[in-house]
Amino acid sequence: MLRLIRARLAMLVIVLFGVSIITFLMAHVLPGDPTAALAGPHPSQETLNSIRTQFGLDKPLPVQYIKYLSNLFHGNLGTSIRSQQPITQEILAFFPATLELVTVAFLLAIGIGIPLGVIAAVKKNTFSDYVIRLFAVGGVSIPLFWGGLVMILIFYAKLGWLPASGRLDIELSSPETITGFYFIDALFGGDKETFINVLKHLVMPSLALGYVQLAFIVRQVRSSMLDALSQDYYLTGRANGLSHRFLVVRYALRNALIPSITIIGLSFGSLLGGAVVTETVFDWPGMGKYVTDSILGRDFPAIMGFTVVIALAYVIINLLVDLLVYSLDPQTRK
Amino acid sequence: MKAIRQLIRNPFTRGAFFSLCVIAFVGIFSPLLTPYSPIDAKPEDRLLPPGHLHYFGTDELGRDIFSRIIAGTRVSVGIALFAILLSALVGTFIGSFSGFIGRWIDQVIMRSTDVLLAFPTLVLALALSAALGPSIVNAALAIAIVKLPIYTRLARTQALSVSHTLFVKAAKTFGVSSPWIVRRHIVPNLLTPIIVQISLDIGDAILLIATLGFLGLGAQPPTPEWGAMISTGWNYLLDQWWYPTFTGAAIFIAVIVFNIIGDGIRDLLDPKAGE
Amino acid sequence: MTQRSRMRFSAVSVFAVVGALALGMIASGPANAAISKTTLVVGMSADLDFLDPAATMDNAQWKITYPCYQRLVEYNGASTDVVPGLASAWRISRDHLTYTFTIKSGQKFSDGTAVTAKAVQYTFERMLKVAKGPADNFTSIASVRANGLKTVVFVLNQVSPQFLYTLAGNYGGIVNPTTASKAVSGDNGQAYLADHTAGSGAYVLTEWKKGQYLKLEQNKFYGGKKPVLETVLFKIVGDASSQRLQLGKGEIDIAEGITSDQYAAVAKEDGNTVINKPSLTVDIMYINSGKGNVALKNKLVRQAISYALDYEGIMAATQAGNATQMNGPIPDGMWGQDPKGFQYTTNVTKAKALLAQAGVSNLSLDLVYSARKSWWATEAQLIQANLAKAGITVNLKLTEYATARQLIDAGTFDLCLGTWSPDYADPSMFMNFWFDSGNFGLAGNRSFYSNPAVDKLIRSAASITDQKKRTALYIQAQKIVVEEAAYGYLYQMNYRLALRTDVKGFVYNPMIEQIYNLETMYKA
Amino acid sequence: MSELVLEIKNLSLSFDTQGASASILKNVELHIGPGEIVGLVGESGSGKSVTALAISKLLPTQITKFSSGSIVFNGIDILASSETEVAKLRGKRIGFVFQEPMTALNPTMTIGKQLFHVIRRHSELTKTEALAKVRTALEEVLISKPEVVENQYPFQLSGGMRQRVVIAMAMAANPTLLIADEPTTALDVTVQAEILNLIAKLAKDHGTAVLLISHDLGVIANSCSRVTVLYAGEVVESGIVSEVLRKPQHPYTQALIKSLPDIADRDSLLETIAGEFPDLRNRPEGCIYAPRCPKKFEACEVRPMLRIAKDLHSVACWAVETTEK
Repeated sequence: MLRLIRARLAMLVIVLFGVSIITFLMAHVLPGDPTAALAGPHPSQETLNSIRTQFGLDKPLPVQYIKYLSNLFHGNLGTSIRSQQPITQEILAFFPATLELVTVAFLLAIGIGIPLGVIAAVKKNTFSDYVIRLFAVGGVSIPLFWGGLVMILIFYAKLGWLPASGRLDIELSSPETITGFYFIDALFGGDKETFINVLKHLVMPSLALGYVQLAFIVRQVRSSMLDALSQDYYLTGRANGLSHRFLVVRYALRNALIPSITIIGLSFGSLLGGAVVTETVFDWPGMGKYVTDSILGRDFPAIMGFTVVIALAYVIINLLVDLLVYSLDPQTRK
Repeated sequence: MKAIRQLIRNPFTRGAFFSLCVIAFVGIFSPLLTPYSPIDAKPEDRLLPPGHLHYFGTDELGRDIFSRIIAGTRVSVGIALFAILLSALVGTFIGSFSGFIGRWIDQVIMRSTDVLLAFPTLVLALALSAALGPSIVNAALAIAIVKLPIYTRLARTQALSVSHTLFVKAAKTFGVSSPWIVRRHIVPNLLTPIIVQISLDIGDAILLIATLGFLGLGAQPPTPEWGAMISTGWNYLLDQWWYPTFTGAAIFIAVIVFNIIGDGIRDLLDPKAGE
Repeated sequence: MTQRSRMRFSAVSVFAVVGALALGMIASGPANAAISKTTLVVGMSADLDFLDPAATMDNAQWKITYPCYQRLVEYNGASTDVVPGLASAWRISRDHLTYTFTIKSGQKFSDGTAVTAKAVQYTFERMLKVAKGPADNFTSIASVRANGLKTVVFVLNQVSPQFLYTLAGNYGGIVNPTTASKAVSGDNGQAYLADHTAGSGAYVLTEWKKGQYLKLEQNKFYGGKKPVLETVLFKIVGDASSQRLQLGKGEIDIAEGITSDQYAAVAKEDGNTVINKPSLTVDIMYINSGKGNVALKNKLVRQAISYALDYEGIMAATQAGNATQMNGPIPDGMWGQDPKGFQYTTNVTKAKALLAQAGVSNLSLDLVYSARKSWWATEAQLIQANLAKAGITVNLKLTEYATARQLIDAGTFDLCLGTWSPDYADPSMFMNFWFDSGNFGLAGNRSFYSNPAVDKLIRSAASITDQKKRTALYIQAQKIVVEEAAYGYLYQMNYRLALRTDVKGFVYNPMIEQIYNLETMYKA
Repeated sequence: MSELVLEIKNLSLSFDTQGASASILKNVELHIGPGEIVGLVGESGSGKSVTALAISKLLPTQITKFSSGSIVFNGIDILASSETEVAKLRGKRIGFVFQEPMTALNPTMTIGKQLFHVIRRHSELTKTEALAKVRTALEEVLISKPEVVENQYPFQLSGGMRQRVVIAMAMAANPTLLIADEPTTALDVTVQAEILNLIAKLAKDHGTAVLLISHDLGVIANSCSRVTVLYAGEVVESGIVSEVLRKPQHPYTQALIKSLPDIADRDSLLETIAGEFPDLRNRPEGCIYAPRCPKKFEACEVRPMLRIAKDLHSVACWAVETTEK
């Protein structure tokens, strides 16, 4: 296990280094100058130059990069050009919202997706299988931005059941930060109204985002479950009188989950990608919206800060997946 | 042919297969099928509701939405195909050499794919197409790059297993050139998994193109690209519902058809997922 | 129970649990609570960047800073004239180079410290040190000195007829000198003031949930009349349709993000109203005659373009007709405008003839625009169609705002869409910025237009204070730049704003567009 | 002879998949008496495993179609019984040992736990008692350190050890019939004998009847009393092992024996059977073996019935003189 963690840490260094270089280069070949957008409607050349100097944008690229790396080494992600605030502080403000959304969507997707995938596999080529697969394929096929907007139209505009945007009604004050997850913080805060309001705000975005992930999980679980059910141990179990249901739940599922977890875990990236669109549609104040605005606003330090944090998250997720597989699959413990 | 017969036999893929034929037909013959020019603005016909003159109504510049959706089929589906095929081609090439040659080259290539995978797909596509400048070709390039690691890894895994087989080892000892081995022995073995992956990725690519278009980074107006059409059309949803609705439905149908076909092909070709 | 039905049962139960969860949420009460009468909620399309009055040059941020700071002079209601603000009176020297202001007593910053002449000196010295956009408006300041507690003296290095008006702009907001202590690593307190306000205005920024909302509450120490609105929330609702839905439900009182085509429908909805007033904002097309396609150096080609444009069609499609075609660079409502100025009409035949006369054929031009204004995509496509009729090919180049700005600054474009609104009520905002050959690029002359005769006229107009003489000079210059079709003079647009009918007291001032007079607004 | 443990009569079945149908078994006859070890032999694809799975009704229900015959186990008509009823027999009255000990066990669960599940399933034992039974079951298959093995995962055991575990599971409930489907094929030669001896010993100790399936006549010769030869889903010959091996009547059996190095004359070349395996989607009208048969003559156009030949075993071949069925 120590070796595993060590390998992941080595990977972290490589990935972070690679990501920082790529992002840095990409950010700086982006056509567009953040200062030109920020300097006001009709800035003079002197003003533009003075702003560029203030952000260090007048220095040669390698110098900028080395400065960036050394700051990064000290845990300093730099200052946002758009907001003039430290990036670390901004990400701390936006990241919990995304994490909350992604986590809830992910839990929803797992909670519904795994049973559906199992059922589809068990009932392969029956009506239920077709319905579940159609439902699943719908999730990966519906354009998230369109689906989200249609949801708003139905559940907010027509029925008035759910709020359309944000994490909390504006009249309510946000719960005191403990975890950054509003629904947990609100629960600790003990304010029922806030808690329910937070949940309501979570429903649409997490369902929209979760549906995509759910579809992915159903497909994956179905296929590895089919694989597991075709294994000899299943037949041995049946021949020894163990019930189909028992075998599905106790034998096949665990074996089917091992390959699924790896793939589902690695799809975290796509979930974050989906969060970009979800956050845009539902005005969710998270990283996705933050990075989109940063890319469009050419806020180089912010773009880089975001990717570094995401790369970090990616490596951590990888480690978690490894640990989970390690605990599920005795063969990895050789 | 056999594969098509099998696809048609399954009720799950039958409908999708025929829809695919329709989409292909529409894509190929779109210039002949559009009742109006999908490009020319006619301000006097702005925002007309659906009717017998304009089946899906008109947009903010008085263009026939039906015609634009038809013309958009070629753009959106065509570009998605182009992006995925490009990615598969380049990825297979890099991956098979990486697996075949091994050593430090393999290490460098694999760590590079690690790095690429650490970016969320859409964010990378977003940044890339922003960096390359917004155009439909650049969006396709961005998608090709985003999808590259998948194909590289797939090809590498296959190449590794093939290069350990006897005939490749033998070929190596006889001093046969590497490109020859890759072309004659590794690539044919790769075809099946790559085709399966391609069929699964096309739907996703159509969505990515549309999403980039929605975020303003895809096709340039007046190109009738579905995502860009929804992006503009959404502002009209409340009073001119037809504008974003039909366009969204077009994307949904195209993507779901490709996904069902992709699932079907995987079931057929991938022995693990099949019977 | 057979195996089959048991499995079906589990499939059903999964859906049932999800359904029940959803229903539970929904059943637990209405989605929104009513907003109180003393709270105003404004829906805005995007989050803001930074609020430092010495750095921000964007009206979007000014709607926060303007009511939080006070200026030496203020705009008078809806007019473009200025009246005393923090300064109870001022005196201008005979040579127009020295301005002496007397500070009103009893004015306090939001932390309770008094507004003094020293604060004014601090504000302007700091702004010049920060050297960002706002400083560009005050290049004429040679020195600013506090003379005791109540008197402050500005000495200018050149005659600046608009000086008094610039003081009423957002950048004239007087900053509390105590914020100097918040400075980190020589940033003059920029990081702190980026997300805090420190003024003597009626409101204070009390909370900024990034990506969600900004909250203004009353400044307890405000020296003026206590406003009615206790709290003002600026809520971020990115999507235009969502804003419209929320406005309809009364969840927001003002919806800034309504798109042009939707105003008519919004106005018809119960409880909504739309303000529609002429503004001083113009929508124009930069025709790059300096660094663009060589053909554009020929005024005949530029005239041909101007004749090819379908002004009525463009105004109908982009502003739903709520616009007026320009007849020269200076908009109606601004002094110095030439009421008899020439107006281009749509005449494709003439356009073709002019092109033939210029000996230009197969002209192909790049039109750059961004998504910054929702109507630009429509406008660009119409212009493309219009010019095609005259035989000019237009390639559309949608770029991001930041990119477009860079292209404009570098002059690497042929045609480009832009809007312009005056920062202060002076025709120099149009004439000197747009046409002075010393202002190429972002600074103002985005057509890279150069004509020594025009330079001479507008420079002399800017160096004198006599309004009559200045008007004469500007009209003379306008006749040249219109005839030479230096820009595509498209239209002067109306300011439209959708709000709830119970929002009262809003006064639109074209000089401070997008800014609300929160001090005197209320809900009834 | 007392009442039969298993009697398969005239069993025919096919696999139907989306339009295509393959006739897998045709008129199969097989019976096993108490305590008897019966061999079922044939090439791969001959329908041995299908027969075995059919006895426990473990064939995929969606595609399997029984067209004729019956399977009677201890007086119970299996084909007429419901899934629940058959499930009660599995493991308890009919034990199963499969070919691949590598994959027959769940890779992610300890040996002890898998055995425990089977034991609990078929008995009323308490948890503690069942855990104790796990030990004794392992001891019974001659595993020397059951307390270690029970906490191990399958991948930690050798093939032979795993097969012992599989046998222990199959025998845990002391079944009347043990079906061993190629139990030694995947094992080393040295281990094969150990496993076969173990099965024989257990069968003797418990009086269990055994259906031993193998493609290897050598395995059958050493362990069984009677043998049935299957070819393409049809019984071509059956009888006492010594008789069938010494005097094979059916040309197929003869070919099988010839191809076997141990039994055939060591000097003769190893013969492989010429011709192709028949297409089961279009089962020929006549003798199923005719296309590959060296003794083919006109009569073979008609399908031969299984008839009793002179050496007290049954043969389905026109070329063999028989008394009558």
